[in-house]
Amino acid sequence: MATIVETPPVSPAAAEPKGGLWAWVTSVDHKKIGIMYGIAAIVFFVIGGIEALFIRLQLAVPDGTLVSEDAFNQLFTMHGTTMVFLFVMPIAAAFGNYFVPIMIGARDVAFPRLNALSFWLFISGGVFISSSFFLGGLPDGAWVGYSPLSAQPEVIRMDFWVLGLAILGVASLLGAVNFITTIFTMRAPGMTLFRMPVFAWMQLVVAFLLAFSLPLVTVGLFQVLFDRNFGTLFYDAASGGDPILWQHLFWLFGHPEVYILILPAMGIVSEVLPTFSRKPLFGYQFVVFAGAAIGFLGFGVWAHHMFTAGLGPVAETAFGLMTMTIAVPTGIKIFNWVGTMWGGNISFPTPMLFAIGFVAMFTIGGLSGVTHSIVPADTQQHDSYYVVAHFHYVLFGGAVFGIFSGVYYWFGKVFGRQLNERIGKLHFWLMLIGFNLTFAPMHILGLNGMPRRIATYGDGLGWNYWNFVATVGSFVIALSILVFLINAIRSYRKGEPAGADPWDGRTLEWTTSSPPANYNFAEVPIVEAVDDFWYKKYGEDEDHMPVRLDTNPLDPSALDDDGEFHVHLPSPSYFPILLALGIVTVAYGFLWIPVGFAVMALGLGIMLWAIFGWALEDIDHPMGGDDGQGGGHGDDDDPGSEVSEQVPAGIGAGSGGGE
Amino acid sequence: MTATTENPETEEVQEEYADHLSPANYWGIALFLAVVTAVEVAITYIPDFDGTVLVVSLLVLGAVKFLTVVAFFMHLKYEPFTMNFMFYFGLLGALALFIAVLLAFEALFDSF
Amino acid sequence: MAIEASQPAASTLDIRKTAMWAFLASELMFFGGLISTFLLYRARTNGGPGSEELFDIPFTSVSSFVLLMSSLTMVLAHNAWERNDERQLRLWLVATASLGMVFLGGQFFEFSTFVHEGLKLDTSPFGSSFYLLTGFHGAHVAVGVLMLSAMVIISYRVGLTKARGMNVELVALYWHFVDIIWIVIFTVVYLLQV
Amino acid sequence: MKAGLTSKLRRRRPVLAGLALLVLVLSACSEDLPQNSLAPASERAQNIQDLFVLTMIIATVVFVLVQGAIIYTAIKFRRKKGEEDRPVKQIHGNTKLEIAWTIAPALILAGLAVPTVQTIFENAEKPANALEITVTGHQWWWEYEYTDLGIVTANEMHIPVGQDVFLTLQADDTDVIHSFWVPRLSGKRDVVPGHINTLTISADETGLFLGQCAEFCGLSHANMRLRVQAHEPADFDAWAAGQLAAANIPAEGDSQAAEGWELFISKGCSACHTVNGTEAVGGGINPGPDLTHFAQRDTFAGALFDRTEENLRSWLANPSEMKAMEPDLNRGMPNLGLSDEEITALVAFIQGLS
Repeated sequence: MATIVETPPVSPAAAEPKGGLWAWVTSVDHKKIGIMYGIAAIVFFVIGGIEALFIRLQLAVPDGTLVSEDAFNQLFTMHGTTMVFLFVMPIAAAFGNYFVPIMIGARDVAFPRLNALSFWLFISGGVFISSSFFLGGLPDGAWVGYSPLSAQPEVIRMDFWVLGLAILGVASLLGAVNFITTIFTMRAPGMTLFRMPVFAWMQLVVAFLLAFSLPLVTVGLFQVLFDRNFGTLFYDAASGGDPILWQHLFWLFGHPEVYILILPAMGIVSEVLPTFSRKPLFGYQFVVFAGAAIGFLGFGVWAHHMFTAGLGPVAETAFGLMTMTIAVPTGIKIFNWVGTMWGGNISFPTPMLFAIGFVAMFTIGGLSGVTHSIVPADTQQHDSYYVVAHFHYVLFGGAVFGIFSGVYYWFGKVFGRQLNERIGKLHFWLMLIGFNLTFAPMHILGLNGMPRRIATYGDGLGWNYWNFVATVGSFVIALSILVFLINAIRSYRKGEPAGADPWDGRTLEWTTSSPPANYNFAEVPIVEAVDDFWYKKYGEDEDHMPVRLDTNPLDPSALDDDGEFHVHLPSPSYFPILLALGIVTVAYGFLWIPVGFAVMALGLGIMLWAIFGWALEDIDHPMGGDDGQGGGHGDDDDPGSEVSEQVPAGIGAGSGGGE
Repeated sequence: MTATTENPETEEVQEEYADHLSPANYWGIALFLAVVTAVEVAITYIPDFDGTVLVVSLLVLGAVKFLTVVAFFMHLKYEPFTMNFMFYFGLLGALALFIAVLLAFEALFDSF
Repeated sequence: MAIEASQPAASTLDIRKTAMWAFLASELMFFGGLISTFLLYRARTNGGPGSEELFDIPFTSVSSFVLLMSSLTMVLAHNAWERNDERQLRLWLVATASLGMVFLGGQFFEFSTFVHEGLKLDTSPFGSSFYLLTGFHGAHVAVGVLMLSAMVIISYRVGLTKARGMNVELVALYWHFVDIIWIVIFTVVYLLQV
Repeated sequence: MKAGLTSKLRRRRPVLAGLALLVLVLSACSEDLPQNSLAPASERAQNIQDLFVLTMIIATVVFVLVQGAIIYTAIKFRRKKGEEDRPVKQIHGNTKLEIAWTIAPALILAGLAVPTVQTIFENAEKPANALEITVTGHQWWWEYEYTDLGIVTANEMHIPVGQDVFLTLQADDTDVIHSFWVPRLSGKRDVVPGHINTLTISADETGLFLGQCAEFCGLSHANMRLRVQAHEPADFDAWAAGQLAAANIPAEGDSQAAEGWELFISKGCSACHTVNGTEAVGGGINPGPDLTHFAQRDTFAGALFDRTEENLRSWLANPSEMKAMEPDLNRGMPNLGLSDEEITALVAFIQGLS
C-alpha cells in the first residue's frame, strides 16, 4: 500500500484512466471493478440465455428429442444457477460497486482490495462451475440441489456445483461486509442514512440479507460435500439422516436470496421514476422502510417452498400467513411508485420505459405470489410451470427489467456516451412482448398440470400449443438481447456524449464528470437533503413549484478547468486475484483426491503467497485477507490509510431532510 | 476540505473506552466466568437436579457467560449502536430461525 | 454555511471494527446452523456410541476452562496494547496462543479417543454433526492461533504501537468470538447431552 | 399516404395489440386436458379450486386497478411537445394515503386467510373408512400396495368411485424425493426417504385420471408418470379379485410362454421382479415392478408405454434406449442382451400374466 507520507499528486492507478489489461486485473478501484462485474455478468447472462433457448426448443413440441434427458437436466440446472448466481447477483453488485460509493459521496469502498477479492472470487466460482462442462458434464441436480439426489455420490458434477456455490458464497459475503462498512462509515458530511438514495438503502438491506443468509446455505453445502466425499450421513435416510434438513437450510438462504435479487432492481426503479417524472420519490421513508420490511420478513417465510413436503397443517398455516404479510410492504412500494409518477411531467426515455415495465410486470409476479401463500392452492401450483411463470415475472419482469432500466440510466455516466434511444426503445418493446409471450402461457401450462423440470411431455396432455407459443416468445427475448448488445457496442464507440448530468438527475453521481474521475469527487460533497443535487439546482416556491437556481453545483472534476487535485488513492494490487486463484486451485484439487492433493498443495502455496504478500503490501496490517475459504471467515483488514482520509459522515440521525 | 484530512473522531473514540476497564476488572470478570463454569459442571452432577430445571439453569448460565464475554471482553457494551445492532440482531435472528427449524422437525423439546 | 446545523455528529464508527462485527454476526448464523444440525441429530446414533457413553465432562470442562482463560489473556494483551506496553502485550499474546494450542491439543486427544471408542465421521448422523461442528470450531481456533503468532512476529519486527492500526483489536474480537461459540457448544452440546 | 397509413396504425396500436392477443388466446383450440388442476373431480380438489378461484378474482381486481393506474398516470401526465420544463408540484408523500394502502391489502389478506386455514386443516384430516394404499416412489416408477387387500401393483392405481383413498407415501432409504400428483384428484404431496407423508384422494366420477412425479428425481423424472382408474364399486371388486388370483404360470412344456418363464428365472429377471406364489420373489437392490398380473395393465415402464407386443420387444431389446435409466447404478431395467428368440419367449410369458 502506498504510504500516506509522500503522496503523489495522483496515484499510479489514477495516472492512467483506462490502462491496459494489467491495470484492470490489479485494479482496486470500485468503478473499474464495477464495470468488470457488469461485463462478466452480461457474458454469463448470454450463456444462461442460450441454455434457456435449448430448454425451450426441447419443449416446443411434445416428446422432444433435441437433447437427451441427461443434457436437459444439466441445461435447466445451469440455467437457474447461472442466472441467479452469475448474472443477477453480480450485475447488482456491478451497480452497487460503481454507484453506492459515489451516491454516498465516498471516494471508494471501505476495503478496496477486499472488493477486488470478491470480484475475482466471483469469476473463479463462475468459471469453476462452468468448467465442469469439459470435465464430465454440468451439474444436474437442479439449482436447489435437493438432497439426497444431490448427495448421490456417483457423479462428480454436483461437487462442482457445491464447491462453486461455496466459493461464490464467500465472494458475496466479503462483498456484503464491505458494503455494510462502506455505507455505515464512509458517507459524505451531512449524508445521514435517511438522506441516502433509495438505491444505496436497498444495497444496504441486500448486504445484510447476504451476511445473514449465506452462512446458512454454506452449512448445508458443507454437509452435502462431506456426504459425497467423506461418507458423512447428514442426508442418508438409511442411517437416520434427514433430507428435509437440506430444504430448510437451502430455503433459509434461498428465500432471502429472492429479495437479494429483486431489491437492487427496486432501488434502481426508485431512482429512475422520480428523475423522469421530475418529482421526488413519493413517500421516501415508506419506500425505505418497506424495503427493510421485505428483507426482514424474507427470513420468516422460507418454508413456503416446502408446502408439499409434509410439514403438517400447523407449520403450513404459520408460514402461509407469514407469506401473505410480505404482500403488504410490496404493495406499499408499488403504490408509492405510481404515486411518484402521478402529477409528474413524465418523459419516456428507455430507462423510464423499463422502470414502468418493471412496476407493471412485477405487480403480476407479486399477485401470482399471493396465490402461493394460499397453501392448498399451492399444493397444485408447487413445482409446476405456474411457479416457473411466477418467479420469472418476479426475476425477469422484475429484476431484469429493473437492471436494464439501470443500464440505460447510467450507461452514459459509466462510459461517457449515451445508449441509442431508438434502438433502446426497440429493445424494450421486443423484450416486453417476448417476455409476456414466453412466461404468461406458463401460468396456464402449470394450472393444466405441467410439472417443471421435465425433459419431455406426452402428446395429448393439452400442453402443445402454449409450449410452442412460449418457445416463440423466448426467441423474441433472445432477439431483444441481441438488439441490446448491438446498441451497447455501437453506443460505446460512437454514442452521443453524455455530459455530467444528461437526465437532470437528482443524486450525487450526476455531479461528477462522465465517466467520473477515478477519485470520484475533487471536493467531497456536503449533503443537506435527500436528492441533494436536485435541491442544489432547484429551490421550491411557496406552492412547492421547483425554481431554477443560478448555481452550478457540479463537482470541479466535471468542469472544464482541469485543475490538479491532490487525491491519494489506494494503489493497485495483484494479490486479490492471486488469492482467488489459489482458492479455486484448491477447489479443483479437492475434486480429484487423492491425486488432487498435489494440486491442493499448490493452491495452498499460492494462497499463502497471496496472503502474506497482501499483508506485507502494508506492513501496518499483517495477515490480510486471512482464510477466505471455509465458512467464509475472511476477517480482512484493508489498510485504513485510504479510508481514514474519507471525511466521516453523519450516522442515521433520524428524519430525512428535504421534506 | 482536501481529501487527505485525517479522521480525528475515530482516535478519540478509542481513547474514550480504552480505560473503561482495568486489568483488575478483567481478572475479576474472568474469575466470575470460571465460577459460573464450575457451577454449570457441578449441577450436572447433582442427582435429583435434572429435567427442565437443569436444562433451564444450564441455558441461563451459558447465556450469562456468553453475554459477559461479549459485553466486557469484546467491549461491545462500549461500542456504538450500529455494532451492537448488527451483532445482537444476528444473535436473535439465529436463535429465532433455528428454534423455528427444530420446531418444524418437532425436535426442539427433545433436544435436551 | 448551514452545514453544521444540518450535519449531525460525524461517524464515530471505526471502519474495520464495524466490518469485523458484521462478519461475526454472519458467523453466528454459520455456527447456529451447525449447532442446530447437531441438536437435530443428537440422538440418531445409528447403532454407534452416543453422547452419554462418549462425553467425558471433567476433561471437556478443563479444556473449556483453558479456552475461557485464553479470553482473559487476550483481553489483557489488548489492554496492554492500549497502554502501549509492548512487553506485556507480547507476553499475553504468547500466553493466549499457547492456551489456544492447549485447547486444540485437548480436542485432538478427545477426537482420537472418540474414534477409538467407535465414533467416526461416517458412524452416524450424530457423529457426522458432532465432528462437523466441533471440527469447524477447532479450525477457527487454529486460524486464531495463526493470527496471534503473526501478531507476535509483527510485534518483534516493527512493534504494535497504537498508531499502527488496530490489528490487536481485530484479533481480540475474533478470538473472543471463538470463545463464546465454545461457551455455547460446551453448554448445549456437552453438558445438556449427558 | 404511406405516412398517413403508419400514423393510422400508430393510433390503432392498442386495438391491434388487443386483436393479436385475442387471436392468440382463441387459437388455443380446446385440446382436452387430462391433468388439468382446474377441472377437479374430487371433494378436496374442489376445495382447492374454490379457494384458488376466490384468490384469482381478488387478484384480478387488484391487477386491473394497479395496471389501470399505471397506464392512466403514464398517459395523463406524459410530457407533451414543448413542455420540457413544465414545472410540477413537488409532492414528497402523503401519510394518510400510505396508511390507507398499508391497511387495505392487510385486510384483504386477512379475509383470504380464514378460508385458507380452514381448507388446510380440512384437507389434512384422515378420512374415516378409507381404502388404504401405500405408495412407494422409485426412480422412476410407482409401486402401490393395497394394505388391506394384499394387492401389489405398479404405476396404474385402481380405486372405487366415491370412496376416500388414504395414501401413505414413502420412498426407499436409498432412493430420492418424488412427489405424487394427480391434479384432478388432489394437490401434490412429496414422497421423502425417511419420512412418511399422507394424502387423501378420491374420485367423484369413473374414468382415467393422469398424473406424474412432480419433484425432480433425477435422470428420468419426466418419464415417471402414473394413472388412476376410478371404477364403479362392483367393477373395482372385480379388478381386486383379478389381482388376487394366482399368477398364470405356464405348465412345463415347449410352449413359448413356458420357455419365457424359464428365461425369466435363468436370466435373473426374478431377482428384481416379483411373481406372486413362485420362486420369483423379486425385491433386491434394484427392485422392479411386481409382474404377477402384468397383463392386466394397459401400460408399463412408469405408465410411459402402451403394453403392446412391439413396445415390449424393443423394451426388452434395450430398455435404456426407450427410457433414460441408469441400470449400472441400480436405477432402472438393465439390458440383458437377449436374443430375438428369447425376447419372443419372454414377451409371450409376461403377456400371458393376466
